[in-house]
Amino acid sequence: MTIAAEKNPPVKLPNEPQITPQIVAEHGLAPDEYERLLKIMGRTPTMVELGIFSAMWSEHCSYKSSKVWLKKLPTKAPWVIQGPGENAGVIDIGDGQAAIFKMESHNHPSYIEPYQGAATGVGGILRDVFTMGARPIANLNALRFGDPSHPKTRHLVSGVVAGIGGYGNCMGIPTVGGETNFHAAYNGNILVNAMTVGIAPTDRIFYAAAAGVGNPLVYVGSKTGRDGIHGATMSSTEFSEDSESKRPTVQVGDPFVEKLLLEACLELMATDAIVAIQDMGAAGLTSSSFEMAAKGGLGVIVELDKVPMRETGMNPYELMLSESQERMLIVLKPGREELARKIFEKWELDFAVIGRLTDTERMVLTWHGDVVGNIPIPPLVTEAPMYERPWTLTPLPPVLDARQVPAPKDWNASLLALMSCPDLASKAWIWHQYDHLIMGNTAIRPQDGDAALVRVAGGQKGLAMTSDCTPRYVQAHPETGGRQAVAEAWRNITATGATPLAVTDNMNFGNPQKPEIMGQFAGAIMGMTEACSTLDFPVVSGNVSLYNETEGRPILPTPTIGAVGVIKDINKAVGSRLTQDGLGIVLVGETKGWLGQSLYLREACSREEGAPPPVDLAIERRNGDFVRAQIDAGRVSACHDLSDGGLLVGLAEMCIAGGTGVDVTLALGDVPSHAFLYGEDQARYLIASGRPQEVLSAAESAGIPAVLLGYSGGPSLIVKGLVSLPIADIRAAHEAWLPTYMNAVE
Amino acid sequence: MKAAILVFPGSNREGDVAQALELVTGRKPTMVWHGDGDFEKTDLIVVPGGFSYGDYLRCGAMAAQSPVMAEVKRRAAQGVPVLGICNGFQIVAEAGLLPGVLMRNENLKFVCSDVHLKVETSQSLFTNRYQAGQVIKVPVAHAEGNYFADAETLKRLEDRGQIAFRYCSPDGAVDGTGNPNGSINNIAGIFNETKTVLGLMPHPENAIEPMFGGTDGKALFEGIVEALS
Amino acid sequence: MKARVHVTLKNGVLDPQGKAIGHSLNRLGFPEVGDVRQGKFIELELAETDAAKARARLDEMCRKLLANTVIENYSIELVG
Amino acid sequence: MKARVHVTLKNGVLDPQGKAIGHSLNRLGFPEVGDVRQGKFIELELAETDAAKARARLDEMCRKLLANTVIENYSIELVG
Ligand SMILES: Nc1ncnc2c1ncn2[C@@H]1O[C@H](COP(=O)(O)OP(=O)(O)O)[C@@H](O)[C@H]1O
Ligand SMILES: [Mg+2]
Repeated sequence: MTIAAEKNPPVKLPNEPQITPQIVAEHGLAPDEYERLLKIMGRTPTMVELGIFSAMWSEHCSYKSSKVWLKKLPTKAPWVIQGPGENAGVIDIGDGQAAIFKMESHNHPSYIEPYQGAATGVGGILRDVFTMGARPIANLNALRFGDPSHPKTRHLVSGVVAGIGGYGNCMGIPTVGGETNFHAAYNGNILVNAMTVGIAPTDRIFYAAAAGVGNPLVYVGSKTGRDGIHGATMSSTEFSEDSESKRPTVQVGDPFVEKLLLEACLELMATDAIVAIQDMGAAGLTSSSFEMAAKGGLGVIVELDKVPMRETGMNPYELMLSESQERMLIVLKPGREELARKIFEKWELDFAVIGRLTDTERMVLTWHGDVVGNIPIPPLVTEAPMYERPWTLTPLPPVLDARQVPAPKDWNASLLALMSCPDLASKAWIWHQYDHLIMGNTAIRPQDGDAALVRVAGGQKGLAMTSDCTPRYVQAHPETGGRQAVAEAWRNITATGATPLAVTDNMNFGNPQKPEIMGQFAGAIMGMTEACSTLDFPVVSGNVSLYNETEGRPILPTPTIGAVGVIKDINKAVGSRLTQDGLGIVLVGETKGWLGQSLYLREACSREEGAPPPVDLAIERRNGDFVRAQIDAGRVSACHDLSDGGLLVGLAEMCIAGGTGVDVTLALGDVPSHAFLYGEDQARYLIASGRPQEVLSAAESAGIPAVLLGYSGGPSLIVKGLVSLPIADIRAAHEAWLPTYMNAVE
Repeated sequence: MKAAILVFPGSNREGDVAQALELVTGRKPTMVWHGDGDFEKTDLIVVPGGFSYGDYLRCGAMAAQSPVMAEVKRRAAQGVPVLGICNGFQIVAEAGLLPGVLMRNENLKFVCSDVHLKVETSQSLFTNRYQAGQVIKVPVAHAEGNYFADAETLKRLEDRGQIAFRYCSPDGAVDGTGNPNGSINNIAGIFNETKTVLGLMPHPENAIEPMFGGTDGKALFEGIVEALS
Repeated sequence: MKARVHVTLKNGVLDPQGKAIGHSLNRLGFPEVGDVRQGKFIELELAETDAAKARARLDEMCRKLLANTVIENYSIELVG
Repeated sequence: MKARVHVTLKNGVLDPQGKAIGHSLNRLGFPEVGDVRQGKFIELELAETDAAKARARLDEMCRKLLANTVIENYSIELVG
């Protein structure tokens, strides 16, 4: 390929259709967006060029509706090595090591084909992390399903869980945490958000920006098939000779190949051969080659006929837009091709030099020697559509007076009902299907603490990780909900004794063209921004998933927060299991008895109303820093933050996790007992301590509300005058719901 | 003691078992790539857990055909001890070093959980640090650990004392409650006739440190070291 | 009545198992093996004597449970 | 040449998948389903034109890899 040939207008392929307004519309480009394309190109595009614009300007790749808002998030801190803009965020965790992490959604594919959708979601996020040079050490997943009574829910739960396990287990990465909620708003649109955390030496982190004119562009991994090619574009049947074999297909994951790809990439990364590397995720070869060239300010020639193909008769359009899994694009240093080839062949993976870097700032695609696409790169990025969509904020609902909420008639029954409601019931049925122990570093397992805790191999350091969001709060008031999601993640890390460091987010919302939905997005971002700033908890990576609606009904706004923290000496960390008698149970933080949007209100009274509990970030910070210091001082045997279900649920969770009861007495003040026990006031923790007086006096000198409720011991959970239940009964109720539900037939 | 750990495409618990061996022996084991038909002399061969070849076709089937396994069979015949854990058990069984097969778990689901095991005998180089009848706690993590053998084979295994471990309840009852996968006779691990080959589904290598699942698996590695040095 | 059901992946859908089997066969000294696809083969005993009815019921079973029609095709055969 | 191989469990060998499928079908409203056995169905492309040779090679593939003859039977069919 000569530079002269690059100047030629592209040739049209045999059978290539005329670009009609209908084809443009099928590519999801609005008329004004197509005008913009014509201006950039100065001519009618070829099909493959149209496909590329369509992919790059899609909501998924361009963030056209969300970008203006995402810019507001705080992304900096002294420990941030790489914030948003790369495949994953990178933070410094000391000792020359970095934690690299990100969360990503696979909502729609998981609804269509739950097993493969969820599995490929895990595969995708793993690649985002190891493409930066990290060995993944943990996975988490945040799942939202529809009402359990909806006819599809059981099938979706079963497929999604099997898919996440199927992929992560085979990869040998422990899946150590996550969350699972159920709500009718997700009936037609479930959420599957997957997060991966990896570790790399700080001086061996790999980026996507290409460099070095003439350097070879290398394709590695699996062959390219017709997986996941944009459905709409396939309706142009005249484009294909054999339409049956060309129908768009569901992406199927191959975790075995991904495991080989991981090992091969890490082996190559240990040499000096790599200039830049980028996984092929959404929009496959298109977005990966584009991003590498754009970030490096270069051009690229791709010889598409050199791409390893799984099927016969594939054309340039399909090759550029395929979302086949388990593939990577690498820019090598000149002359390193053979070294790299040997590594990938050892791991039985495809390897092909498919192009090289140029200084033209153009993407030139060739097909058996002919230019079939030729696009200027900078304008496609700089002139990408960006929308300031109209937005209206959700007003704060009136505060619900606890006295307007009835107390339970039977306290014991109310606790059992809450502990076995779908949102609070044990998710052991799920996480027992995930290998959460492989690698031998899982110090806090699922259900044993507020965050998972994983040792960083070779030392005493631990990483705490969690994923959180309370969509019902976000729905009621997005700003509060955004603040709360960040605060809860921060609290969960804190409750293990670790220091929270940074956040990845997954913004799942409805149709952004509706002002009230855009307002939810805006509000959530505002709340998150405030919380991340006050808590020194920057956002380093994330993902946006919009249009989560069915028949005009949007999901609950769900800005999932994934978070990571570090503890220097893992031996100092604590879980939430109550395993000893005679420990003092100290409640840290103030209890006003906030029942608005509480689970008690929803589950016991069938009401979803009121303002969600306010989040005072200064108090969050003060109380959390206090708790962490108590853990560090060795005064704490177990710690649990209070969230869904409030104090009584928190106590019950500590008891059943450790198999030890408690006997407590409430110091109610003027708070009604049901509000005290079920209210969801924020910034609160339960601490179990062998030296409760020391904790109390430390709290007093710090000016932090703290009260000794009682002591651990015995076989029952006892709240004087109100609750008295054997731990075994609570556990039975807690553990029975999900397996019983999953084993039932509709 | 010199140990070799085999690595197949898709192995993934080789690091875990290396960590355990290193902790007990103070010495890094050698990793042997599946294509190496000839590897240096060792006192112990470990076939680790994982998903060799993705567990496709049948667990362990493709790995069992690799050059390295041909060599393992030769050495096992000479009496070199072989320890197959989880996928390693499946591979060793497919290779014919142990009788029977590992089928899909009864409920068809992957299971990762602590289980209790009853040690059937202390008369082997793998179990000499345990007492016969002792109950230990170690994790399992597999989708196909449902041991099956025909009646005749099973009788032979039982009669000759070739059962190494059985799933049991925390208080040692060998009944349905402690069986995570439907294994026949609650079998969790078996020996060959000379007790120089052990295959087991549970992961003793993930139970060697107090903070990380307890220490009940450590004695297995200590016992091997003691017997072999 | 006895029935046999074949469940196979649709054309174009990646078959990781088939791929790995093909690879292994090549390596084991069978270079003549090209593409390999793996499917399921399910044999069922049915307490039903009417062939048409049996076929209709089997079709329902396939759609409900035996096949994942998003990515798989199925075929039904009645024997004896 | 194309070949089809069926691999099925021998009589008397436990079939957890078949059992689970049968169970599920019964519960899903198919009480007429009795015993269910699940096997594998493997389709292979072969660069071999001689049927007898192909069959012999396939037999070898089955014994070496495709079936575990301790617990499984196999059958070979040549097509086109
Ligand atoms: N909600 C968000 N908050 C912060 N950063 C985001 C958010 N969404 C996306 N990003 C960042 O934008 C970049 C592109 O994201 P994405 O397209 O999802 O990555 P990929 O191409 O790896 O799938 C990433 O660096 C990601 O971290
Ligand atoms: Mg990426």
